[in-house]
Amino acid sequence: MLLARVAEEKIASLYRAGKIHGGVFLGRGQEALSVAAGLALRKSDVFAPLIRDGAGRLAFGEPLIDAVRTYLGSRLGPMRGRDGNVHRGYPREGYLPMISHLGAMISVVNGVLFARRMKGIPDVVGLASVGDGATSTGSFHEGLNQAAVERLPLVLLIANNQYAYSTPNHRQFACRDLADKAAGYGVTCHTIDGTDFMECLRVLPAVVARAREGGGPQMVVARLLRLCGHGEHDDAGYIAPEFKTSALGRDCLHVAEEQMMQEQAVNAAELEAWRTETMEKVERVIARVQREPAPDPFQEDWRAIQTAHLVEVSASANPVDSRAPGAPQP
Amino acid sequence: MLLARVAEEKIASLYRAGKIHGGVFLGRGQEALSVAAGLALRKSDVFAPLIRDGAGRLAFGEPLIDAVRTYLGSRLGPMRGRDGNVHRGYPREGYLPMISHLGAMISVVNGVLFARRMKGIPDVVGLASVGDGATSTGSFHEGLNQAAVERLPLVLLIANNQYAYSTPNHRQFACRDLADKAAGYGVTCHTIDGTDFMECLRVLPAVVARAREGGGPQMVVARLLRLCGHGEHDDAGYIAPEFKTSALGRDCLHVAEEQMMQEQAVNAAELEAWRTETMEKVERVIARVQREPAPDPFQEDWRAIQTAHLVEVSASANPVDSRAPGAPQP
Amino acid sequence: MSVTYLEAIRAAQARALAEDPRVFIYGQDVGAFGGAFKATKNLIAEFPGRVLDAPISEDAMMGLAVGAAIEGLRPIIEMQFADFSTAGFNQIVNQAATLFWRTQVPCPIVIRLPGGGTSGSGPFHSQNMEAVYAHYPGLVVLTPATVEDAYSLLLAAVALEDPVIFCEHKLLYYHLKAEALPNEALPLGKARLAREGRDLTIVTYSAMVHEALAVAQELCLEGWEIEVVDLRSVKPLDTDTVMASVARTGRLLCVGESWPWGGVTAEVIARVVSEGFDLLDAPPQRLNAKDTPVPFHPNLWAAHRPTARSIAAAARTLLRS
Amino acid sequence: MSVTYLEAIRAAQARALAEDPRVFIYGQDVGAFGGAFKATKNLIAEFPGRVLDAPISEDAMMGLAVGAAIEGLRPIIEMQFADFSTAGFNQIVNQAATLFWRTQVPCPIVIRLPGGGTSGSGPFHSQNMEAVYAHYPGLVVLTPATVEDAYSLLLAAVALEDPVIFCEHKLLYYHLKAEALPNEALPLGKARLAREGRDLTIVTYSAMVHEALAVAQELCLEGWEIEVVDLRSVKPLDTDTVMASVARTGRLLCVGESWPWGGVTAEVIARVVSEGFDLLDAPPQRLNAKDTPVPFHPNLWAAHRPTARSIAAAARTLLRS
Ligand SMILES: Cc1ncc(C[n+]2csc(CCOP(=O)(O)OP(=O)(O)O)c2C)c(N)n1
Ligand SMILES: Cc1ncc(C[n+]2csc(CCOP(=O)(O)OP(=O)(O)O)c2C)c(N)n1
Ligand SMILES: [Mg+2]
Ligand SMILES: [Mg+2]
Repeated sequence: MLLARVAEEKIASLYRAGKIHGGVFLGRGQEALSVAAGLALRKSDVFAPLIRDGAGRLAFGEPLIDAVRTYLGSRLGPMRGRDGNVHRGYPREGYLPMISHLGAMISVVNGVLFARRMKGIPDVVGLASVGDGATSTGSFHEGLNQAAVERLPLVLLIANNQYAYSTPNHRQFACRDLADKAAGYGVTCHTIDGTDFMECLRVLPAVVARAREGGGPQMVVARLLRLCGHGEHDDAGYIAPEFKTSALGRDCLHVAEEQMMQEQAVNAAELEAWRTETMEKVERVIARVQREPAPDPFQEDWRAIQTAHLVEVSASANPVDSRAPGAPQP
Repeated sequence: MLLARVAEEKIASLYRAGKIHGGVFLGRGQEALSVAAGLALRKSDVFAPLIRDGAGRLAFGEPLIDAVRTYLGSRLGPMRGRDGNVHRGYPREGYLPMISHLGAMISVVNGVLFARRMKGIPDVVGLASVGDGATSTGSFHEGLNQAAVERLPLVLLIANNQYAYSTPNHRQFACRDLADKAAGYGVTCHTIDGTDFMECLRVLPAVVARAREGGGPQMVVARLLRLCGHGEHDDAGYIAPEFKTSALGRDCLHVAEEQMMQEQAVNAAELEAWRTETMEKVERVIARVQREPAPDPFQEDWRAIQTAHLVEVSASANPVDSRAPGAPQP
Repeated sequence: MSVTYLEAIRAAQARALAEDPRVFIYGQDVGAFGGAFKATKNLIAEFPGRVLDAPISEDAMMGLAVGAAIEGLRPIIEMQFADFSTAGFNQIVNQAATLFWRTQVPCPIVIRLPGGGTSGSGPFHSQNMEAVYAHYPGLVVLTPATVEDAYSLLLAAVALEDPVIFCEHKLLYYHLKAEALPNEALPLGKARLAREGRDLTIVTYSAMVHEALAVAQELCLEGWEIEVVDLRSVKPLDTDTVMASVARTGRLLCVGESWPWGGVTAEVIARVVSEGFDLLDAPPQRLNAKDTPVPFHPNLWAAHRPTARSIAAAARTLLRS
Repeated sequence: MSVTYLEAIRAAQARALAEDPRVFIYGQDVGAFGGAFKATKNLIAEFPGRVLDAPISEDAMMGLAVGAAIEGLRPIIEMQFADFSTAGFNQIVNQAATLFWRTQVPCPIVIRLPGGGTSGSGPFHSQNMEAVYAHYPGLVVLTPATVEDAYSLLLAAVALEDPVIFCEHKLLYYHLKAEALPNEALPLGKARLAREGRDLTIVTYSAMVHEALAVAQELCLEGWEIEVVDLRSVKPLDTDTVMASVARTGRLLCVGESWPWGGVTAEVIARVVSEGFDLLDAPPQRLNAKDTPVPFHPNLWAAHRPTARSIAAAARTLLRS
């Protein structure tokens, strides 16, 4: 969680320094929920994180360097520069790389769970993460309904951070609470305070266990607030001040630190040491990745299908330039 | 209702005699609900019927001849042979011609209602009809949610006839009752026995009134059974015998006749007279339409856009044959 | 024994299910009902648990297929009509088609699209979607015209490691018959010389192959020898076979049942002229459906699509030019 | 004063809202936030009640637009990125595009698609969708390349009685500037001669026009005079202007940023050769993006799309052939 926050802060600062191509999307304020989700899963489970799940990815076991490589477009990263920022994963390991279209990953998780059941692999759970805005997509509806009909061990985690980009909840849905949706699919719903790390740590494993034991799809609705812009280009001026000062606006990281200190699991000095250590670790990884090779168009196979002999070698395509490509265009 | 049944029976027999191109879709067993819906609306309202709404269309004010012309492909029909069977309507009169893609009409009704509100036209209600199967579409979800967010006077009428084509409810959704979906959208739901004509006649006007008075979108779930095939090509062998003998399997037309006789609104002889009269009327209309001209490809403008000067006159299109087209292909 | 195009599709699926435990079928009404066209008739009884009715959720159907493919299974997705695949369009073009390129994990899915016009089917049960899907990188698009190809290409599609859009033509389902099914899957990506000739090449695919063959027959009586190339696969497109034919005949007419703007016919012509301009003795021509939705009424439908008659007219003009 | 391409789009919308009470804007975050790219900045304040935030429901957004159009309103729908229009695809191609043909009721909707590749945007925020929509009957597809055209074509699109796919190129949003906006809407369906020449015609559209102009400039130093045709509208496609140019130059190179199979470049070439074969002194050529999703990394992205460099290379080869 701390690692995630520090790493993301660093990436944001690289972004501000103009060292990152494309957008940067942070999970600030949502790390407690995300980490708890990642921790609740086993490595053999299925995880489909979205843009705010930097923390959950680490908790699920993603090496920090994967995130950095993807953001910086290293050729050695999981996406080898073909995709970037939050788009990364290893599908074969149950760690699904998101496409951008919201809601679309839910039924893909269903497919993995369905296949594992067909193959006789027991005890699998799949967790798909979405935001409040994604609940308005047709894909959300079809995906959750499909999981319910097939009674798949899906955990659908909805982080209601009150906004979809700039759009507040009341322009997104008209039910009192997103939890009201669960009954319409015949799935169980759990509501949690996403700013409360201990609560997240308590509830999510229980929910995952329920799914694992054959309880069918589980929906979790977490209340919280995004403590940053939609992306780092966004100053989030639209977030209502009342929210920021309300309980929703608590920084889950501070809450977690206090909770841990209260339970005397850790003291202030240790926390400070952690922070320094983490900072150094992040710096080291970034420094390493910055020395890694960028993708090289000449080494690309430019092949969108696996079956090599069906690739069209048509003169109509753009030949790779014979000189090295120039500086990135605006 | 009787008219609808008789007309549809006649069309089915024309279909069996090979006189109709394309499919024939009947509302047998659903006429009570459909008629009540059509009657509950004013002519100035908006109606988006689906395939089982032959009865509701008549009740909404569609002349019988429109249905016959569309089925028989008369050039004088509302679709002039361009579209057929259940695809007909007059959009400008609030009577929307369905496209086949299930769920897609809901948001179109929303658009009409939205526009009328923007134009300051008061007291409008829009009713969209769907089946149990259509509730699984993303369009259903997005459309209903949109109506709720905009607080539009939409009545969403769900005829749960237990099957979507051959697919039973339990392969379509996992909630106990489709009515459980309403809360997830923040809309009110009403449940009715769709085989009970009097109940339909009582509930639907009340629901429509609620929407008209600003109560926001209303959902109605009606229980009933389709008493015919999905289309007339289908013998519906998959319908569980228990259903047929249960209360759901009552023929709403018989129920209605009995109800009317009980209330002494009508006696058996009068009913018989109605039936004969209706039969004759249907025969007359069919005979008339059968003498009407078929569409003529030479008189077609083959123009998919309104703006004539933007139509491409490209040699790449298929020129209209210089002889009259031959018999329809298989 | 005689086998229809539809039976060939059913037989190919039965064989794929029998020979490969990773195969399963998912689609609306494909189970006990056997599918809207009966292309999966009895398969659920023969392969219990491997033929599943889907809710009316094309988007989720495709998403599930991608997830299953990631796990190494080989889903066959039946769209009830090609036209309804638009409801699953996003998952097809953005999820299935991009998976391999993004992650190097193959995405073996066959998406069966019963498409093409038939009399009385109207704008939403008649569409030809090959051009739309072929535009996207990452998809293979097959368009069998014969019973034998329906069988072999479907087997080859299921065996392929990539997502395949399998365009079946409904007009051929019941009427087209063959004596027997071939034994082997067909190598993908190769066009077929459906008829040899030396005066003009007609390049086409799917149901239009039969119209073209009828034209070749008819013009034969007038002394012309028409060569007919059946593309079989529109992506990849076998440019070599097309070019070889044009090299023989010097004249090219491309025929497609789809809409005129930017479809298979444009692609074929663009390739031929940029690579084989000098082979041509006359300007290449094309014939497509009209640029409107597909009409319901048989009179209009027959005038909307190319037919043997309009193809013959175009061929005669081209032969004389 | 200087105006960017993006400001032109905002200005055109402001003017449309001001002049026509039937116009409204609906899209995600278009209200107080002013849209992901700020193309609707402040419009909600200037036109209260007529600029509305939509839920993340592209399908329902498009359905609502069709309903409103039926009632005589003129919706402008902003898709947050062109790529997300796939989620509303069905309503666009089957509902909006077919309405007029089915019912004779016009369907005046403008669907704004911020599209095209930019560095670091990756496979799902970079797509060019003009070819997919142009294939469907019933849609008009516009692709403005200049600030002036962005303004005039958008005004003309809003005034049109038919559904328009308005392809904006994100790469041009901030960098392309003009001194002033034109006063009038532009007649639709006419291509523009962006530069005159006599040795070779480059036909292109949207952002590639600027690459083509750079090439013309560069080759000018080598003594070649390149004519550049900016299509402006890819459907309808102004074949006459293209043919007239080819008649002057005898050589044709078509350039598109989209994928190679079956796009604008294939359509242009197919038309030119079937109607103007004899005008050509050399085989017409085309250049498109590579047949993979659009890559995220700038190195890969720059090699994926045609650039001035690769266009110049193709032009030189063609000039010498
Ligand atoms: C289908 C689709 N439409 C639009 C977008 C553009 N978009 C990206 S993120 C976003 C807001 C998402 O809000 P929410 O689901 O609440 O997640 P959050 O960002 O708040 O975590 C939007 C509209 C998209 N990715 N997919
Ligand atoms: C998006 C979409 N997918 C598939 C179909 C094919 N189809 C037509 S009717 C039907 C069954 C509809 O069932 P239901 O909604 O319950 O209505 P009913 O026929 O029972 O009245 C199906 C699958 C369609 N029309 N649209
Ligand atoms: Mg949110
Ligand atoms: Mg039903």
